[in-house]
Amino acid sequence: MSTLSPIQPRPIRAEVCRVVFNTPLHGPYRHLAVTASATALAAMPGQFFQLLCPGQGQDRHTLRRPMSVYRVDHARGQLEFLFKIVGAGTRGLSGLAAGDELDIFGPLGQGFRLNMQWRHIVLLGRGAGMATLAPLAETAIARGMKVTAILSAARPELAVAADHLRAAGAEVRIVNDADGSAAPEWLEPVLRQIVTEQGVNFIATCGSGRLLRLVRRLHQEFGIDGQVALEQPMACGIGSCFCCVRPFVVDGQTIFKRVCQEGPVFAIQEAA
Amino acid sequence: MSTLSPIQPRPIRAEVCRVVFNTPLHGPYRHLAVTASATALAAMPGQFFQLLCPGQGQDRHTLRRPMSVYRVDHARGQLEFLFKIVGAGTRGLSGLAAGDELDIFGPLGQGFRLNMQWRHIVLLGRGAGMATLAPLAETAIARGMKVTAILSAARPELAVAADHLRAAGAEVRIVNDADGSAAPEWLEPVLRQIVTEQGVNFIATCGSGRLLRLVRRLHQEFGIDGQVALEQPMACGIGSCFCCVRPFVVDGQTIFKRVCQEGPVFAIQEAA
Amino acid sequence: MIDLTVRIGSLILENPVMPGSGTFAEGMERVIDVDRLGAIVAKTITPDIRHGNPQPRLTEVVGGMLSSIGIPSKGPDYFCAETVPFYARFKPPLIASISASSVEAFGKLAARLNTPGIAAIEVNLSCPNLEVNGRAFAMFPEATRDAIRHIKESTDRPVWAKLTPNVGDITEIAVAAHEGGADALVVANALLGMAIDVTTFRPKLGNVMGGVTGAAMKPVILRMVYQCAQAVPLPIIGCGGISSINDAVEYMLAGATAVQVGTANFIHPTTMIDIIDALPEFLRRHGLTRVTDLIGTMRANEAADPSWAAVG
Amino acid sequence: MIDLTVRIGSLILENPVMPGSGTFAEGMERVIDVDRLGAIVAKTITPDIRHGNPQPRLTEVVGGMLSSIGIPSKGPDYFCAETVPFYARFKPPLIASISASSVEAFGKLAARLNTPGIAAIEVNLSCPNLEVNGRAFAMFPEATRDAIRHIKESTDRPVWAKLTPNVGDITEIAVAAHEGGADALVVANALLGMAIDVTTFRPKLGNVMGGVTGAAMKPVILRMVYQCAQAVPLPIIGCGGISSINDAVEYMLAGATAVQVGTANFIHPTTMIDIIDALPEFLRRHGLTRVTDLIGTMRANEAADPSWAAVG
Ligand SMILES: Cc1cc2nc3c(=O)[nH]c(=O)nc-3n(C[C@H](O)[C@H](O)[C@H](O)COP(=O)(O)OP(=O)(O)OC[C@H]3O[C@@H](n4cnc5c(N)ncnc54)[C@H](O)[C@@H]3O)c2cc1C
Ligand SMILES: Cc1cc2nc3c(=O)[nH]c(=O)nc-3n(C[C@H](O)[C@H](O)[C@H](O)COP(=O)(O)OP(=O)(O)OC[C@H]3O[C@@H](n4cnc5c(N)ncnc54)[C@H](O)[C@@H]3O)c2cc1C
Ligand SMILES: Cc1cc2nc3c(=O)[nH]c(=O)nc-3n(C[C@H](O)[C@H](O)[C@H](O)COP(=O)(O)O)c2cc1C
Ligand SMILES: Cc1cc2nc3c(=O)[nH]c(=O)nc-3n(C[C@H](O)[C@H](O)[C@H](O)COP(=O)(O)O)c2cc1C
Ligand code: FES
Ligand code: FES
Repeated sequence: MSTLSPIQPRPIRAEVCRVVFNTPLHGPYRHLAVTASATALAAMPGQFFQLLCPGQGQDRHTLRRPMSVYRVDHARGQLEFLFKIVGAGTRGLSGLAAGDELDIFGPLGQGFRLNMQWRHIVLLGRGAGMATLAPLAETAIARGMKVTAILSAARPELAVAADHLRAAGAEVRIVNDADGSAAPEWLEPVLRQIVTEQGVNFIATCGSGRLLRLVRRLHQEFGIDGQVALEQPMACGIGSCFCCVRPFVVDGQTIFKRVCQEGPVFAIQEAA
Repeated sequence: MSTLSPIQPRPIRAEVCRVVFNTPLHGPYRHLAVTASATALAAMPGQFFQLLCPGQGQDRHTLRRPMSVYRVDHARGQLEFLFKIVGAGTRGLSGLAAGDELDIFGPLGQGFRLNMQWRHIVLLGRGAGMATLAPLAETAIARGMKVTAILSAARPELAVAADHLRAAGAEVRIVNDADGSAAPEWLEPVLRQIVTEQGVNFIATCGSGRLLRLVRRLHQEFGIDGQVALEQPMACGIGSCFCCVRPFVVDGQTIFKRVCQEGPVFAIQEAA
Repeated sequence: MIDLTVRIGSLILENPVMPGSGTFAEGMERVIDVDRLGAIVAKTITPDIRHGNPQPRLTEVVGGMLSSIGIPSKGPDYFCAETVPFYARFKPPLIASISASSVEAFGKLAARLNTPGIAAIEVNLSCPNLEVNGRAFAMFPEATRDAIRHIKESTDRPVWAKLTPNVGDITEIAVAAHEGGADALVVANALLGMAIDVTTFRPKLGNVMGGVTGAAMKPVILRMVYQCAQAVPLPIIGCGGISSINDAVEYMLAGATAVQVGTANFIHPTTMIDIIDALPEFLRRHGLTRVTDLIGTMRANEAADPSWAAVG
Repeated sequence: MIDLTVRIGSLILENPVMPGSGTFAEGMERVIDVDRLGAIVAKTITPDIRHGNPQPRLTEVVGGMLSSIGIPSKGPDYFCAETVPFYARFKPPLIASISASSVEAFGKLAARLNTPGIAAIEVNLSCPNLEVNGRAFAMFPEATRDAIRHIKESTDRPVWAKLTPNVGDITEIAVAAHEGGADALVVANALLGMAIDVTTFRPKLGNVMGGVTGAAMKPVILRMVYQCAQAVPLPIIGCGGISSINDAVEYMLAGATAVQVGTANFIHPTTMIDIIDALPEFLRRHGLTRVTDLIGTMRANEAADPSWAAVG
């Protein structure tokens, strides 16, 4: 760079890491850790990396796959991901063993914005979406906030990151489709009760359009701040290609924003 | 098939086999065994299979890779290959572990034609070319012939299949570039001596144009039968695509023959 | 009951799956049950006897292969005396593929093939038109129309026009083939490509340029099939990178009535049979009973909004 | 000393490696040392402000990607006020890329960009010519010639004509661009393709069709670069599937003077720097001292006879 820009943005790197562990969790979920550079370890909750997933057998894929930071273990210099096996890329990831190499590119995107005044925040995530919210719990608790995490899943045993969140000090509630507790009719009253009884400053959500709409209603009704982490198929992950745009309503106008660059975390009021 | 053809040609199959072992040998060589069907185990010396080599890491290849039958272990129902790692396909092969799957297509091509009257045959192979000749030793010895195998390599320790050939009962001689013994000036007199002193009915060769020309000279001079196993990049392996043709001189005319179909083994006099 | 039959003009096929010309030959009956194919398409023959292109003829490229075979041909006499009787043992109709360097020669060759055992003639229009500019017939609407018209006048067999993808607007050529009287279109032959060895600075093919085929070309050829299906009322046989039931269905959704499998035959020799085996189950899963229910039924106005989007 | 400089008309580049338009944007300076690039090519802008195509805009295909972005553009005012000053911080010359729907509009847009900080204008001729038939300018020699000529009359910047590969004979278009006064050719943009979701029967792209880019297209575009290099005396910038030093060299051997990297930037963000880093060593290994020694030096008449052939 010829001259320095006023506020030096943080660097972003593609680096080849070593896998420390890649542990099968329940169902299709895996917990992956790699050793990473200080650049990568500077990742904030809600940011993500583009992983160069290895090929496996006859699977052929070309592009990187976006994966949220699940945890930064500064003591060990490790970056952790929690992912669900859904297709070629994540199948390839699932084949990685300790000692293997993994090329990661990041940290990318805008993470969650926490207000230090907040006292109680709610994390409302469905499926692998909870992996994106989980690091927020650690950060918020470290800053003295109370964290309630509501994990939505098809069946209770498929809820993601429950133990991790409990260990971090969050109050964990699991709702599921099997007993109907994840349905909006059930979930909305529960959430309203928490809001009115405990007071909630902020709700973060990820992984479901229904949850997003629920958080927006609570935002509109109670003025609770809300942020949502969105997903979109990505090519570059860094704002170059405009593949990952989604429509957003800003001042009554629909405009396209890049999920990888202006997001993946957006204020609840603008996510259309 | 609607009606049967008079002589039913043997069937050819693509089948998914299990790897039994895949042992690193010296240098870039590997010894691979898979369990296979009776169709595959019917492979004759000089025939080959098209292997669907798995991808590895960022390697991407599309086509199968031709590999000669190194050994058929009828007792164990195993098919063995001996290969050299040279590129993406063989790199992928080298990553296979016991229990992994490997899709093999064959047996393909025309193998060596042994005359039951022969008493002494010489195998003259360079590098991995010896893998193609090796099964001939077992067959010939089983039929009471004497087998002399001359293994040519860059360095003596890189000679292929020496132990295997000795165990099969062949007389093994190793020549190499390091001490000059593989050079035609040295090798030709040695071979002539074997021919004149021991009598040789047949020479099979593979893996080097210089060896081919040497065998052709001996054929022309002494009338010794000779056959050569040729190689050519292949797509189909079964005569459909005409990718693998080479020029041959038949009745003074140059014509193209398919290495996979009319070969890979050809009479020494026609290989141009 | 699932009905796999399709109709290509006057010809009814048991199912829509057949090999691409030049990717299937005598010997494959040792590998697959040839009787199960929708049709057998023979390797292209020329009026003369040809050796084909110099070596090397093959190199691998990402997602496919690059080859330059140059249509070795033993000519029509050998074809009628050997190839036709060979395939007469099998149930599927035999499609002869022909190539020539002038309209005249095309007509003569087609006439020569008016023999029993040949169900239709596929015209490989990717060959150079030596009378005009030495470039492929199917790069030009007039040359395409003239060749097809003349062939139609020379034979009473159905005539399939096999187009080249090396054009700007494939629909112009499709329309010309239709005007010339083609009974069906085969879309398409190989895209022209090349590769250079950066160690030796030499071209990787003896002929310098060759055809790129295989999975990598599928999106491009699929688009052409879709465009042709909008432009002409002819049955279209899709051909380019098909290697699975999903690929075959994708082509039919785009408007193909049948499909040809090329390069995939080299990689998985049972590809065609696998597709035929999988079709009934695919149709059942979608509540369909006839394979023809797939033809051209892409829901063009409803692009897939990724179902997993967090915002519904 | 190894000399990596190349000359594109009047413009001298420190090295022959630059991004393809639309595959590089503000933000990449956080990843790579932008000062090391041969040039910076900006995303195409249009005269008007555009949102681009509907979603989904992306799907993966074998060996590449299929995308349909539709040139979202904030227009020339934003470009001159924000983008040009942003890149002014960096050493490499900035190439503006423009698109318009008429010859007139092309000229106006080029004139609007006669501002310091823009070293050359790349003309994206893949956009629809709304005055004529709504098809890409670069599918037609006349439209190409007219657009380039008018742009040349409207600016004193060097003008690069970026061609589309969706043509039958790319050399006709190359010749037309040359006649129009182009200072260089960029060969080429993306091949048009499509993909269908066989579960939902919907097109995978909101726009139904899109551009296929990445490694899978390399053999096809490389062939076009070779053909253009034979046909016109202009410097050619090769662009299509380049992802390594070997790919870059392959293009230069075929006749390219410089190369653009597109899709590979998304997969390995350091691809361009890696190529620049590897070039000196590659040249040294081949006993060459200037990168220009590679241009068009494929030994066309000596096809690689596989060196490992058993018969020498
Ligand atoms: C910013 C961002 C952060 C993400 N963080 C995480 C994370 O922390 N953990 C995690 O498990 N996933 C996460 N994802 C989703 C993850 O990127 C995808 O699951 C992955 O790219 C799928 O790749 P694949 O090759 O395995 O599947 P593909 O072969 O690409 O797709 C296979 C099937 O899965 C579907 N699919 C693709 N993406 C998703 C998705 N996001 N969710 C559900 N189905 C999908 C496809 O439509 C297709 O049907 C994130 C996505 C984004 C954009
Ligand atoms: C009928 C037949 C039988 C064969 N039997 C054997 C066998 O028993 N054991 C064995 O090791 N090999 C054998 N080969 C050679 C083997 O097929 C090739 O080595 C293999 O295809 C290389 O694939 P790859 O993807 O690893 O290398 P590629 O990526 O295809 O090539 C890598 C490099 O190796 C070179 N190369 C390719 N093929 C060969 C070759 N045949 N010899 C030397 N260099 C080559 C290429 O030119 C390139 O430079 C046989 C070949 C044929 C045609
Ligand atoms: C080795 C080879 C030989 C071919 N020979 C012919 C031919 O003789 N006539 C013809 O019309 N097409 C020929 N083709 C083209 C195929 O029929 C088919 O159109 C092309 O390969 C695209 O299909 P694919 O992607 O499934 O391979 C040949 C293709 C290959 C790979
Ligand atoms: C996401 C994306 C956006 C693109 N946008 C433009 C563009 O705005 N203008 C343009 O001329 N080319 C555009 N291109 C084409 C590239 O510049 C390049 O010509 C093409 O991708 C082929 O190169 P590749 O195979 O290296 O990707 C775009 C390509 C991609 C993949
Ligand atoms: S993925 Fe490229 S702009 Fe977002
Ligand atoms: S490899 Fe296809 S004919 Fe020999």
